[in-house]
Amino acid sequence: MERVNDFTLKVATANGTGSASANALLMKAIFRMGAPVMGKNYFPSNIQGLPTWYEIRVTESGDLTRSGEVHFMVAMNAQTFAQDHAEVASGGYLLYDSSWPRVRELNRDDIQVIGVPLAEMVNLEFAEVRTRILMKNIAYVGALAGLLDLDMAVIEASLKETFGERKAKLVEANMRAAELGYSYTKEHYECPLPLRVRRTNLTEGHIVINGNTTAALGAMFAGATVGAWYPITPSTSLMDAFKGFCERYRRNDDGEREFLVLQAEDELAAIGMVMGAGWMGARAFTPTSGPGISLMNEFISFGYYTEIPAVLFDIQRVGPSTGMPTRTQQADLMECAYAGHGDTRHLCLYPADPGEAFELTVSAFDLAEHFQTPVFVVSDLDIGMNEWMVPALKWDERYRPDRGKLLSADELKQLPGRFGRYLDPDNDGIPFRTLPGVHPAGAFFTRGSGHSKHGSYTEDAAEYQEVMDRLKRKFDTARSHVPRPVIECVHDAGGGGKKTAGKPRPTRCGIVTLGSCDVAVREARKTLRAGGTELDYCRVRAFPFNEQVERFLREHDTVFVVEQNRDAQFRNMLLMETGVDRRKLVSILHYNGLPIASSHVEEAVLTYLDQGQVA
Amino acid sequence: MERVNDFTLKVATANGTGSASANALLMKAIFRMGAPVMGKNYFPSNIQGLPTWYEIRVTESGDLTRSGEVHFMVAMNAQTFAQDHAEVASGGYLLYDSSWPRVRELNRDDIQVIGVPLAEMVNLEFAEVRTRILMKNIAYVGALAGLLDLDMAVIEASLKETFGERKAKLVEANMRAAELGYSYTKEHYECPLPLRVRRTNLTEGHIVINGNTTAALGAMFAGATVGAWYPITPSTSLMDAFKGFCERYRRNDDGEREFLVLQAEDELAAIGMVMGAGWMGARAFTPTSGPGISLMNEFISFGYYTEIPAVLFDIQRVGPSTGMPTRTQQADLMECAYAGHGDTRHLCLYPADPGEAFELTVSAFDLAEHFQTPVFVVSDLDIGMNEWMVPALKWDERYRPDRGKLLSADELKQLPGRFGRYLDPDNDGIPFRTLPGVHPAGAFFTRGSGHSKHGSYTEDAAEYQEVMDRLKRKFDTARSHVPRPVIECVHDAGGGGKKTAGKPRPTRCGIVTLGSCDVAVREARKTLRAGGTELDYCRVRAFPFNEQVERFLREHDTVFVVEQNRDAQFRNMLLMETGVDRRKLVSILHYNGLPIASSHVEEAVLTYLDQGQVA
Amino acid sequence: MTYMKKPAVHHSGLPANELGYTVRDYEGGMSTLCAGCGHDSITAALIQACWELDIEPHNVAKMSGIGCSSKTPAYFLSQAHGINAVHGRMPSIATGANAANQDLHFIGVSGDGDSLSIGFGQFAHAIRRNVNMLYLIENNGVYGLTKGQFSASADVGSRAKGGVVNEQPPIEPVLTALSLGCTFVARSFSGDKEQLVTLIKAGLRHRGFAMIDVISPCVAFNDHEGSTKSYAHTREFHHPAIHTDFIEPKEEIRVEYARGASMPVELHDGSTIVLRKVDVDHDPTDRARAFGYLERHREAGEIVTGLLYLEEEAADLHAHNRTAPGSLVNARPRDDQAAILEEIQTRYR
Amino acid sequence: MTYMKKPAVHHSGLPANELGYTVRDYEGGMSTLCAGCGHDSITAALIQACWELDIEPHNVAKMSGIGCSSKTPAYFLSQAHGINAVHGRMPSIATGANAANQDLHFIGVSGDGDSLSIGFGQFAHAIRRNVNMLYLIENNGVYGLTKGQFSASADVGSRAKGGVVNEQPPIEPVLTALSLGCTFVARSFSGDKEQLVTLIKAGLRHRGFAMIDVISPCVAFNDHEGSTKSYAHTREFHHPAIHTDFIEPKEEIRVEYARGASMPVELHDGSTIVLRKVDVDHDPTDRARAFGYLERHREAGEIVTGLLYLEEEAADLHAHNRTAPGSLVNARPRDDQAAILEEIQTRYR
Ligand SMILES: Cc1ncc(C[n+]2csc(CCOP(=O)(O)OP(=O)(O)O)c2C)c(N)n1
Ligand SMILES: Cc1ncc(C[n+]2csc(CCOP(=O)(O)OP(=O)(O)O)c2C)c(N)n1
Ligand code: SF4
Ligand code: SF4
Ligand SMILES: [Mg+2]
Ligand SMILES: [Mg+2]
Repeated sequence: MERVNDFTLKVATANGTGSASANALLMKAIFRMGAPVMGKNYFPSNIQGLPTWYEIRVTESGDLTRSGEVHFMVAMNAQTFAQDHAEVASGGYLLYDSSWPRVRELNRDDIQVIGVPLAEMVNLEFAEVRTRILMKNIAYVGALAGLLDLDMAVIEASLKETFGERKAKLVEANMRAAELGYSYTKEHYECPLPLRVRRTNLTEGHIVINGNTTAALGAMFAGATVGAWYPITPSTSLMDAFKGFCERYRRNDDGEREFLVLQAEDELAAIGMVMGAGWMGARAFTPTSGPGISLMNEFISFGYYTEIPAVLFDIQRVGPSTGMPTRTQQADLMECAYAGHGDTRHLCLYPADPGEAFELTVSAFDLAEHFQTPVFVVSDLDIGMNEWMVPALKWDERYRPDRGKLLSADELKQLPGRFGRYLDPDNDGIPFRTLPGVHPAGAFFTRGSGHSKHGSYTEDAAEYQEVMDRLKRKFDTARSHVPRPVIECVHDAGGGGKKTAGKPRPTRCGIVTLGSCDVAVREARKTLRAGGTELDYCRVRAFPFNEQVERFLREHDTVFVVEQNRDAQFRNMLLMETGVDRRKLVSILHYNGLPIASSHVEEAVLTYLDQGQVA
Repeated sequence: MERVNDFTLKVATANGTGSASANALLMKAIFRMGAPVMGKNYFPSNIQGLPTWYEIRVTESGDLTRSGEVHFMVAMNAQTFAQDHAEVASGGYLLYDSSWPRVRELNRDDIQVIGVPLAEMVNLEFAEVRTRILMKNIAYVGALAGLLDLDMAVIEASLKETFGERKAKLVEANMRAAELGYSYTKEHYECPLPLRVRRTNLTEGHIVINGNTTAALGAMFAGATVGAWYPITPSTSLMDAFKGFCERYRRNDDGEREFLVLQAEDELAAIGMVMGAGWMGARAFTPTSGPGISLMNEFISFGYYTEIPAVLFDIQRVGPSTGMPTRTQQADLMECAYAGHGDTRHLCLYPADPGEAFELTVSAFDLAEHFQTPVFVVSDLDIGMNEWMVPALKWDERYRPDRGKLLSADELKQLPGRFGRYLDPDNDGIPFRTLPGVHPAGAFFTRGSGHSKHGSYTEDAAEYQEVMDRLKRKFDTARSHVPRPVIECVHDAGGGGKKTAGKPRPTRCGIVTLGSCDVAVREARKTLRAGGTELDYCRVRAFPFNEQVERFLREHDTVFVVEQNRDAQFRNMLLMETGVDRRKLVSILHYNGLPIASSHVEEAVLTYLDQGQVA
Repeated sequence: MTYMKKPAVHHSGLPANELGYTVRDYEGGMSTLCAGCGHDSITAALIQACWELDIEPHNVAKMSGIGCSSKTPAYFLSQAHGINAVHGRMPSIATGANAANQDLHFIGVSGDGDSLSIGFGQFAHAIRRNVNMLYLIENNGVYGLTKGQFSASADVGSRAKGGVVNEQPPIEPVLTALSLGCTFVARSFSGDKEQLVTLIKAGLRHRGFAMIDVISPCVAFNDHEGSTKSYAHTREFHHPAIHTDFIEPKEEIRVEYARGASMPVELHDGSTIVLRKVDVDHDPTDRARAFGYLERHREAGEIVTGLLYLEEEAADLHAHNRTAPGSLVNARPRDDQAAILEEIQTRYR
Repeated sequence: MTYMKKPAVHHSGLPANELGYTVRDYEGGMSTLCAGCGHDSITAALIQACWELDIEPHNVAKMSGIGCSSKTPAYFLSQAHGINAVHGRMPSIATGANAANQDLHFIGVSGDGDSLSIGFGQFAHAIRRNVNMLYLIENNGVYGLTKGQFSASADVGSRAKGGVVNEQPPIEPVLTALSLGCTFVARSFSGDKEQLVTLIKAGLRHRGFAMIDVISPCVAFNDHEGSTKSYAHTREFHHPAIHTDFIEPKEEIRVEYARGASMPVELHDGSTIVLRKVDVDHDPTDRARAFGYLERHREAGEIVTGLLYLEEEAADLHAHNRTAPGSLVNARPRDDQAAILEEIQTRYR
């Protein structure tokens, strides 16, 4: 098949063999040749020897999402050969290690099978066992370079960066391995294939990065100084990154740390540490995943009621329970929004990609202090651990943390009368806050038990209710402060589609989603439009839902709700929190652990439009 | 005011002084004179010295709920005298200890103040300090006996029961104290007052009991053998009662225990123990309150996904966080229904009073095994700790526990092929279950991580989803199995109201509620009907909501939703789980920690009906 | 009802400390505990100790969990910020608060239920981190606030009010703390104010986790005959093994301390703890021997009190972290951030 | 991918035990752990021990938490029911399961992260209850499954792969267990199969909580130079203090055991554990001395192994509860219940 800068390549290996770095190298090479790429890693929840896949989509059109098809399979794992073989789209290619004969009965005449004696060549070249295993991976990268017309110079450059001067020997060895594959394919196959990469310049000004790294950067730049965590996939790399960056950029001139990262004994302790630090006045956060959020429920209820700022990252994985720790899902939406017993509700932010994970993390810290409450950054494994191509991150020097209504020692000195922690002086539901050690006049007792607006212990019905009602007002105030949705109505969605003059004229059909579904929905809209189906778009970025969301729902009479969980949690939140008429809402659900593919959305929409229901 | 068998009396004292038993004695006396009574205890979250109130409503009409008015105040606590004095309804009475002069400036000419020198008389009669404190309480009971025309013989009888033969001395002492108050009032006041008790026979066949005791009985009779708990108000007395009953009725002939109660180190351990026992095959349960449920979230998600039977009691108290441990609320409705990260949903039962707490507890154990899942009995402090008059409990000898689809050793022997734990042989979403130690053929590995329908570990998208989809089917099956709502349409609501011939003709207005709101709503309906406002009634008893609830919502075009929390959680569940049009639903909320009063419901309904909104 | 603030009557007669404060300035709200509760005596000792050490009240962070014991921080130092964590989770709050601001004095008050049942894990790990704080366990062998169930510190053979006898081995705070590497391990008795005040002062000055297990009888549920945590039982069996003197930098050490079984230990702030052995066979600086000694006496049913183990040189949380001086509360916004972000991103291009 | 079942090839050549089973009948699914992981050796030892004890496979309940170690119950006794609890919570599952049915053999497998960090509280309280079970901690000093962070058992000075050095005092499972009243406290090494098999057999026969802390190197993340949990380091410093022999009722005790530093301890089922001291200054029945001994050697950096403390007479969970014989699984519906309910209600009328 003729596919230039527009195909999906998938590598099947076993984990713990070093294939991860080989695949990263491959992806980086394509990126550096100017072609937009998407990379998805499907790895097992163990350390060594189980099947793992890496999917790379080369997409000149910039559709950074799973297409749902595989055009080129690198089948390095005997254990999964059959299924990998079957997955290749008709007209596609399959590369395998021809050092050993492959299973004969697996024959398809609609795909081209490419054999390369990787092991054989590598074993001749390298002696040491571990080296052989590693080099076999680099060898298939070389083979692909030949077949797909990748620039070996780019590959070498990347290798040099990774190993640096000191490990020049490794660079040389790796290049030798790459050459093996490269020259073999050049020699034995008609290179390049019609399916290949062409140099272009569409990646300028972009970076390839994962969302846990950008979230870590966001936290550091927002001025977080205390982090507490308990390791859990897929959130672990967030704290690793934060520590790494702070070690380099958050030490004073004597090399002393201006941050403190606590590896807690469990998630209950992690959130407790964050609450303690937040109570003391530091910007503190904890990254975790579903099971951790479950364990934090009691403390989250405490944080809501005592009004302590805190930032929690839920890098969602597949639930329930331990579920599939290395697969992605959006099934903690309600858990996060309503975590904790009693009447509680929490601000949530929903980044769509690593770039936004950076921005929204900064907002999360500001909102947490502005509204004096726990704030959730609801991300997922797909955003957090996969490598995404996004525009380079920018920082505005003028940024100053929003500390909210925080009383200084001077302000406290001048305070007329007694300080009341939970009053509502400005009628926005937001009280004034004081920190320990600042001034005696600011002293009060923080308690999760019933308290009056002065912060004193109470069991009085009216005093209790007064505080609860103010908390509700505070949440309402937040509605207009949290980030607005991204809305694209047809006339300004760019490219194709019927134009409508002047300001957006509501069209009949809309689609609403959040988080990592964004890219899939965008591509689906494009394809649908090409087919003549126009859909307005609203991507929600925060809870509580603001007026713009209300309006979007109001102005459309069919609204597809796309989300990655079984129980339509996002749809349920729209039903509870907006005035929408349920009959408008059509759920498009995806929850098998793989990132949702654009084709899934497309097909669901089309089926509904001609059968009146989603298959 | 002339009020015979129809008034509310409130006693204000300090806790830890023994007034609790005096008030119980008072209530019991009235009950035994045949007059229906309601008792509510408003006690502080400490052990000694803080204000506490006891409210008794004498209600010949059988309205066992807070009226919202106080007609007779026994003001024994100087600290709260002013507020107690102010609370008395116009035309009512206030009794105080005239041993000391009362605050002069507190004067109301619309109430009658009755002074009785309780301390003085008691101190003359008794020497020991502790005795004096205790006897003062009995003395006011005596005083009330005089004023309200209570039968001293009945009081003496109750005392004899409590103390028994062995403590005859105490009976005598108590009676002496009672006599002091009795004769003083007889002598100094026109007795009985127009507000008084008249002997009748309306309590026959009834008992006075709290819902934690009946739930404990339900658990024992349902065959629960393992209980695990961590003490927390207001659930503690449930396990105390269970232990007490089992010590007497669940030992073998050698006095060995056929039950085991574990006082866990915390709630995480308590639910873990219940899961372990349920996995092993025993009927196990844990009683707790909001904070405990929060801590159990992770294990609840585990129980849902591994399909282990378990019964959880949430005796709700005021949240969020520690909240007000000794006040009541219904603010864990959503927490219970959706506890745990990931896509989870749980069966919930909502008893309305201690009688139903008994029945629904038995159902809970049957449902837990039938559907192999955690089941919540969602009660509250009002039901669990207050004394309610309910019809005596009955037991059907023919009851046999529903163990669900449990495979015996013989069945396993004959099993054709390999046992698959998570298959769906009957297409009802309910798989077959095996227990450890029964037969090797039944062996499988229970895991909260991704598993196939055979129970084996999986990270495969399709295998994972297959199990999740079956779990959804299982929940749908439950919809028609769980207890149905109690529905009363006007024509059969008895007494008053316009009759409609034949089968229920849907009327315009309905009211829907759950749990302890029932009594208040019933009285409100009665009063409203008297005023010409007819409301059909639907009391939901279980989640998932069954078809009858759907129909009720469909057939009414205004539906008041009464619940005791701030965020309209029940209404939100109706929006998510039924097809109801939101515009029909009118929330009536009460969440200050006191049990909702019928007047609150009445007023809300009336305001809405003539202002189109609830105040 | 709402929490009662004591009338701030000023007793001019009272002596003032170096800051000019009288003991009254270290008090808090009125206690709502039972008359005679051991916890109230501990509150009094805390007030006394802080006053004697001339601590600026608002430079203290008061923390606790949930329980009668955990209510007490509301009853002292009303000029200091205080916090009630959720049940059993004060150690994590304390760790985070201390991480954020090492400049304050940290006082954590807990109960035996709060620290040894639901909170045992957090208690253990706060010890491992050697968080610089005073940690008091007001130990009465029962859950007071929930009306008298046995706690994990109930001794084998101790009888509950209802008559039930405890058969599970207790968690011994001092033994456990020792086995977890605690750097300041002490036990005292709410009825021995003199010893308690000294230990609290020493604990407040110790840099690291100072744990004091204070036997504090519950008059409502565990002060009866047959209870091993009653006033009577504790008075009879408590056995001071080490006599501790605390000497502030200002005072100089009186001579007689030089000799005999007494050992002076200098603290980071220049003050000194002088330990005088009452039992010669106990060495409060030798963990291995301390284990044996404590276990022997435990088996003998003796309640050994005093500063039982002290390790002054260990690094605390911040020393481990090599934290810059001062607090981490005010994120310092810098001006070179845009450039730094650029620099960082080169590797992702 | 789905969990792999081993092909049940039947090696007729293998010896059979009294039940006629070969060792193969005690195996489980194929391990997915790293080649060389210590945990796999422990699995092998468990299989061997169960086979030697003639245990009916389906009468075993296998339980674990979450972690590489916690995966292993899937790799032995495929004819037994098994359960993976949530992380750190296996002790509560085990307690409830044992409460419900005392007739089975209970084997709990955990890791150092699972038991000493998130699960420390449950671990401690299961010990206090003396739940009748074998409890293995497969101790590698790191969180394997989450890729090598230090766990609470990492020794001071131990170096991580990345180079970071641990400075927090470790939680010593044996010291902690001892301080919590554990009735069977042992330590072993995954590399010493003979000792391990014997200890597992003894632990399975002990009535009560038998804790074995097994040093089990993680080849992926903690087997390097500088790690104190590597194969090399453990081989060098491990120091058998007690030699244990386990003798089943069927065999009779050979004479030479009567004398010398060896002590036979008879177990409830008639089998006997014979302890032969290697170190004379250690007495495995004297807790106070055991403390001192273990702490001294810990300070010396020695890894003392063997059955370090044994208390055979203590009552287990069911003895405390005085539970009727048999399991509590089948609620016996009785026929006099209606009458009983009537009787109960008289007091509420
Ligand atoms: C999560 C949770 N579970 C249970 C409780 C109920 N509770 C309050 S205090 C307490 C025990 C207190 O015992 P202890 O710490 O010894 O304090 P004491 O009252 O004896 O001083 C319990 C179980 C709670 N508040 N939170
Ligand atoms: C609640 C929760 N938090 C975190 C995790 C992630 N997690 C899985 S295993 C593990 C640690 C395992 O360490 P250990 O018990 O020592 O087992 P090992 O892998 O070293 O054998 C962690 C933190 C989890 N599964 N659940
Ligand atoms: S119950 Fe016990 S612990 Fe609580 S205040 Fe009273 S005496 Fe103190
Ligand atoms: S990571 Fe470590 S513990 Fe886990 S399997 Fe590999 S070697 Fe074993
Ligand atoms: Mg206590
Ligand atoms: Mg480990």
